[in-house]
Amino acid sequence: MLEVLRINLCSPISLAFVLGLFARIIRSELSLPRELYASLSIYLLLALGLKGGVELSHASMAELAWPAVVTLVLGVITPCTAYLVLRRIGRFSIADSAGIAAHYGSVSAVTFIAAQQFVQTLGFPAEGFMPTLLTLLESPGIHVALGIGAVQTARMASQPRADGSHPVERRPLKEVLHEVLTARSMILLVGGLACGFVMGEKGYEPVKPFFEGMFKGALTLFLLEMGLAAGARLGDLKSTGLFLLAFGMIMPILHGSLGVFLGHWAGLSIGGATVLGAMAASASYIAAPPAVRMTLPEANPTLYLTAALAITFPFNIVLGIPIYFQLARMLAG
Amino acid sequence: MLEVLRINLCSPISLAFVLGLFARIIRSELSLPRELYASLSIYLLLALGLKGGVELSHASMAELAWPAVVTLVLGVITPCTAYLVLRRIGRFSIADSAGIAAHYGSVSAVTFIAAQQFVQTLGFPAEGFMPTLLTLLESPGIHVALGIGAVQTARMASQPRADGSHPVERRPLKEVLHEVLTARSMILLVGGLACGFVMGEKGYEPVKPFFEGMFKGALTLFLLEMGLAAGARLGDLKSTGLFLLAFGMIMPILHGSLGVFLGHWAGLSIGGATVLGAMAASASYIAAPPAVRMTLPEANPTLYLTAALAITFPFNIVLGIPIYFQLARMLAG
Amino acid sequence: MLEVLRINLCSPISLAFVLGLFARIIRSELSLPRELYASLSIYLLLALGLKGGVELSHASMAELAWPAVVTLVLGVITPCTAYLVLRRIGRFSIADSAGIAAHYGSVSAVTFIAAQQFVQTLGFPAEGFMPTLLTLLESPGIHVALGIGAVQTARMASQPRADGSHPVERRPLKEVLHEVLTARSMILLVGGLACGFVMGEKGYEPVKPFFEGMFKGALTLFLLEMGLAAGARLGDLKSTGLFLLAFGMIMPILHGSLGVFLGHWAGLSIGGATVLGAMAASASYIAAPPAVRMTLPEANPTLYLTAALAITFPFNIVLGIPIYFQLARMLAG
Amino acid sequence: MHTVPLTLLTIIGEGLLRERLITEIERAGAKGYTITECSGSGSRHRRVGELLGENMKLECVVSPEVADKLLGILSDEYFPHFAVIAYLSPVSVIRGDKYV
Amino acid sequence: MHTVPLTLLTIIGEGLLRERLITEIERAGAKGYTITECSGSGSRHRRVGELLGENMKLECVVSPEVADKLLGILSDEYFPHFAVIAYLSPVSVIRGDKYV
Amino acid sequence: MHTVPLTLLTIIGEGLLRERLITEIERAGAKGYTITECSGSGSRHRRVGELLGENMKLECVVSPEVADKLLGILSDEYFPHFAVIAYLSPVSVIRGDKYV
Ligand SMILES: Nc1ncnc2c1ncn2[C@@H]1O[C@H](COP(=O)(O)O)[C@@H](O)[C@H]1O
Ligand SMILES: Nc1ncnc2c1ncn2[C@@H]1O[C@H](COP(=O)(O)O)[C@@H](O)[C@H]1O
Ligand SMILES: Nc1ncnc2c1ncn2[C@@H]1O[C@H](COP(=O)(O)O)[C@@H](O)[C@H]1O
Ligand code: NA
Ligand code: NA
Ligand code: NA
Repeated sequence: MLEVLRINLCSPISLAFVLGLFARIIRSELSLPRELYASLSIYLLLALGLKGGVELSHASMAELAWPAVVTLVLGVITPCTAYLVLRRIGRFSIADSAGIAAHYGSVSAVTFIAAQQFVQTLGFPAEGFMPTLLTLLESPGIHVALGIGAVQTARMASQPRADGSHPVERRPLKEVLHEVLTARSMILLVGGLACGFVMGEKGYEPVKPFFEGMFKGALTLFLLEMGLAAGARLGDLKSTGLFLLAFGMIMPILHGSLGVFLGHWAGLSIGGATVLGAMAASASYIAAPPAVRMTLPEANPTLYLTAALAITFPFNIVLGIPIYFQLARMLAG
Repeated sequence: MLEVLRINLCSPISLAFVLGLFARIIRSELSLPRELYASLSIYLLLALGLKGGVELSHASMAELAWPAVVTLVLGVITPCTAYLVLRRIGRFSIADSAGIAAHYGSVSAVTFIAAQQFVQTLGFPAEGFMPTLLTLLESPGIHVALGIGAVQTARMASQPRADGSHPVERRPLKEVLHEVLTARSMILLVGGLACGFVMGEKGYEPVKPFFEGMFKGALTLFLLEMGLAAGARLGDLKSTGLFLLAFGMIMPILHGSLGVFLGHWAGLSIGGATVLGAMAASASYIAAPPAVRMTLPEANPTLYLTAALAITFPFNIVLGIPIYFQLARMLAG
Repeated sequence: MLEVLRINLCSPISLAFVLGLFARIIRSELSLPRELYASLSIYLLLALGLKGGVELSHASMAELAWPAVVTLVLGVITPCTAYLVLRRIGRFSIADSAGIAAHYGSVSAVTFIAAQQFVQTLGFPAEGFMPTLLTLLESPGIHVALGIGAVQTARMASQPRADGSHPVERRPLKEVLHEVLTARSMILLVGGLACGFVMGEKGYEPVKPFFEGMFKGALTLFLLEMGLAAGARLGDLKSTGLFLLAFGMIMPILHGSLGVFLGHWAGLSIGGATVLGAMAASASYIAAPPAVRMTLPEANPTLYLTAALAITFPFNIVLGIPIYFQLARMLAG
Repeated sequence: MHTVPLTLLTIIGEGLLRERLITEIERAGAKGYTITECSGSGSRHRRVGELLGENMKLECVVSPEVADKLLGILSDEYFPHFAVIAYLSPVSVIRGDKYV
Repeated sequence: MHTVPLTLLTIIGEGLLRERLITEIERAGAKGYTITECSGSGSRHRRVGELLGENMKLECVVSPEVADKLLGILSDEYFPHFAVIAYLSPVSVIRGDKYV
Repeated sequence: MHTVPLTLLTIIGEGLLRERLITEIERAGAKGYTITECSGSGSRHRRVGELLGENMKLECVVSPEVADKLLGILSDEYFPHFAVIAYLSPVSVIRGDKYV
């Protein structure tokens, strides 16, 4: 385990993240142009999709079936567990609980990629169809959590309010659904999958040096920015409290273990189960924040952004992924 | 022919374009940062120039002479045919006819690149000096069309106007010429050609992984953006009318066939004639739009932008290039 | 010498610079997006640091010791000589002299890289730990020069002023020090060195295609922008005067020769001594300008920017580096 | 030149609201608008960086009535939950009918 | 502080006009200007995206006379063919002679 | 809507001054500010491009007193050495207490 941890910590990805974090802590002026950040994330998602699509063209639907089912199950369970823990134990408001739960019900693409690279480095590559599972996990959790939030708020609102104030008008679910399904990350991932599937190995060949050769380097640069962004939120840890700090590290372990178990049960390899665990454990910080902000404006963004980005993301990158890997290895053997 | 079409449709380039189009049609929020678009186009033009320059250092001036001549001929003929068709048959105003004709008289660098990649994939690489021809075709057509516009408007203006209004003051031709010759795309292409020529194979070697290895991948990303831009103009098709739709597909076939014929006659290979055909068939959407907007402000931008970008560009990418290729193959015997 | 000059002039780096210069001279509208410039400079600095760090992990501290000492010596001497020449011979004001001297006391990362590439192309690669020396030379010279400026102004200010005006309030040195040490370029270089050192050859392997394979191409694009920026300042040469023109070419030769001597004496190879010479000869235009602007606002930015960017930078790239190389070769015997 | 006095309504706030605010002002009768990206800080000290996007400034030249209506909508539906401010300033335009 | 009333002329429109408009305002007597990139929509519904570039906002603090002259030029030569608007607003500056 | 008259202070100048100016305005009592990137030219003809960064426009809605205090500070400490201008314009806001 220690050796695995060391390898993980000395990977360019972790080091770049730590460098970004460090730069923020010493209050350096370093920042990546916003457009570079956006460009890198477009590149990473599209590359992920293309590669996944090409590999999907080799996969049989039979192999994919059970993993897909358990992924969807994870997409329904994880937002509920997160909501319940936050509301019952953490005593957060309905909006804050639902808002944070939406993040933990969805998935962080960078955590996914980091897990994929990690198991590959150790010689346990995950199944080629994993990016397909990623797209399946991205949106359901957000909707489940926002749905819970809407229903619970409606229940409260039916009781007259002491201060006579009105709840915010809800946006029609259709609108939100359209937004999430046509979101940048969805189009790039699903679109990339489709394009990769159609072009196949042969069409992919000429663009491989760009989309595959540059991938890890671009990821390193991206992680530098993630470190900067996480570092900028470190100061908020004081105001968000100890409960959220614990939540942001224990919830991933629970969700991650569940993911590994279900993955193993559905027939995934050690690498695949690890990656599914990391996906379940991760909290979205691309798709979820705008959806939550627009649908549940009463939820405090500081809480969900800090939890997802400054606590759970680094936890998974540094400690979580190696843990899920050990678990997957134990189960397999 | 069907096989050729299929290969073309399943290339990363076409697929990325379709993905962008699709994203706009389902009203996705996906968009590439403007700076990424600008950076990619700088990269593509410079890479094209450098590569062309390196290859030019192997070419003899004799080989180049006739192809250069026919290219210039195309630069004079195509804006005239386009103007006549638009004005006489389409009954567009002088300004609109000249404005659209300027686009069809010039050339689309991305269509050029797509054609080049296409013939290369099929095993019929075009001559190495083709980028030189590209630079020759870029500006004459714009000037010819703007010149026609100016002359015709002057003739009309000499007759007193009913409403007593004044025609817009014309900009001195010298200014426009300077603008087109020093335009971004000109400098990058011609400058790249010169640099490539001077540095030669040996100087090019160390930068080859960047300018050649990444080329097709970067092109794929660029085509995604082109798809988004074209998709954004699809709605305008309704207002621009059926004539322009037909014009945008038939004109390229005529110009493209002429290009292939002249190319064949000038001694170009099958690949070279195909690429020259695609150049003649293509409509500029980088150099022409600003030149036309500034010089002929009365011309309606919706017409020329929609024709060039939403009709002719996709037509050439998907159908046109394979057609010109078949024609070139037939001619070659 | 002529052959060396020719090779240098025909390198992609020089040609791209000249192209940029030329584009500005003919008043082309070509410009690289600011974000591309920022992204490229982040990439180049980080790549430089990473590579340097990986190589540092092979180096013994003993080899590094004397070169590090002479580098620091250069960091103290060069701003003083520059200040004295400007103030005594050039008769510039205290602020202008100190401001310009701060630039010549620091170092230009791109000149460093160009020198490194140059000696490598000629088969005399510099020591792997050179980027470490680069970080040592970046900030001391700025502080020495700003310190001189502060002390001299204070001495003047203690004498009552004729016009009764007040000198600008000085910023606390601590603040300036923090700014320079946490500056973008410092974090990327030093951080990159540290990350590279920790990850070692094995961790570096997967990101090498990105950080090393693309390096020279990205550098070429960057030099294009440098040419544009230098070209934009050419017009200022008239107002800055002949003295500055001479200063910007003679000072580098003096500092460069000193650097080569000290480098040779400290045991550096021909390549290493050449690169150290180029470092000493170069004038910073990334770290120094903002530091000087904020700390010595009375200094005229046109003077220091024009000297560093439009005179000394091209001089070193085109003529200086080959000269320092010849010198190093002569010394080596 | 003969100019007409009108009102410039400036709305500054979370960039995410872009589409919603455009819909609001068009529904209220604005004939055009201009949007600029910006950043800032106010009473909410909202620092969200990349994840929720930057601020935007939406400006529209409107009649005083439309400006007033929009201030009402903003103050009811946006000020309570979103980081948004708005202010009015007097402007003079020619071709006044273009804006009302 | 003692301030002087002047006029802020704001021109919003097609980014392509940048150089031409700078020449106009300098010729008319403006001593400085500030340009911001922006996007927007108006009566022409011009959507051109990448191909013709975004809008720009050009602001200059000028004397009322210069502002008036510029409004005249804009209304004669630019409003008919280009997507451009302009408005004036009152501002107070110190060092008023810097602007006139 | 009931609106309150306040002052909009606009400062335009070298982007490098960003942090310093934010500190100044917050110390003087501004409760918020908005920053936009811009470019421009004035009496100093400062063209610095990439190397010293672009200009920025800093806007803050403040009470007339705070605006006056800030004009004083700017005119003493910034105008002599830096390429900076500033002007005031009248604005109306609702929730006036948010700004003072
Ligand atoms: N009422 C308005 N308020 C603010 N900006 C406007 C308004 N009308 C037009 N604009 C801006 O001016 C540009 C040109 O307007 P137009 O000529 O009406 O198409 C638009 O793209 C907007 O940026
Ligand atoms: N008359 C003006 N109108 C609008 N902006 C100006 C004016 N004069 C100067 N500026 C802006 O203020 C900055 C500094 O001006 P200056 O100190 O005059 O060089 C310029 O770069 C412009 O962005
Ligand atoms: N006094 C102010 N002056 C100028 N802009 C402000 C002011 N207060 C707030 N803002 C802007 O409005 C946004 C939202 O403000 P708030 O709702 O107070 O957090 C901030 O991010 C600023 O861009
Ligand atoms: Na999750
Ligand atoms: Na053509
Ligand atoms: Na130096």
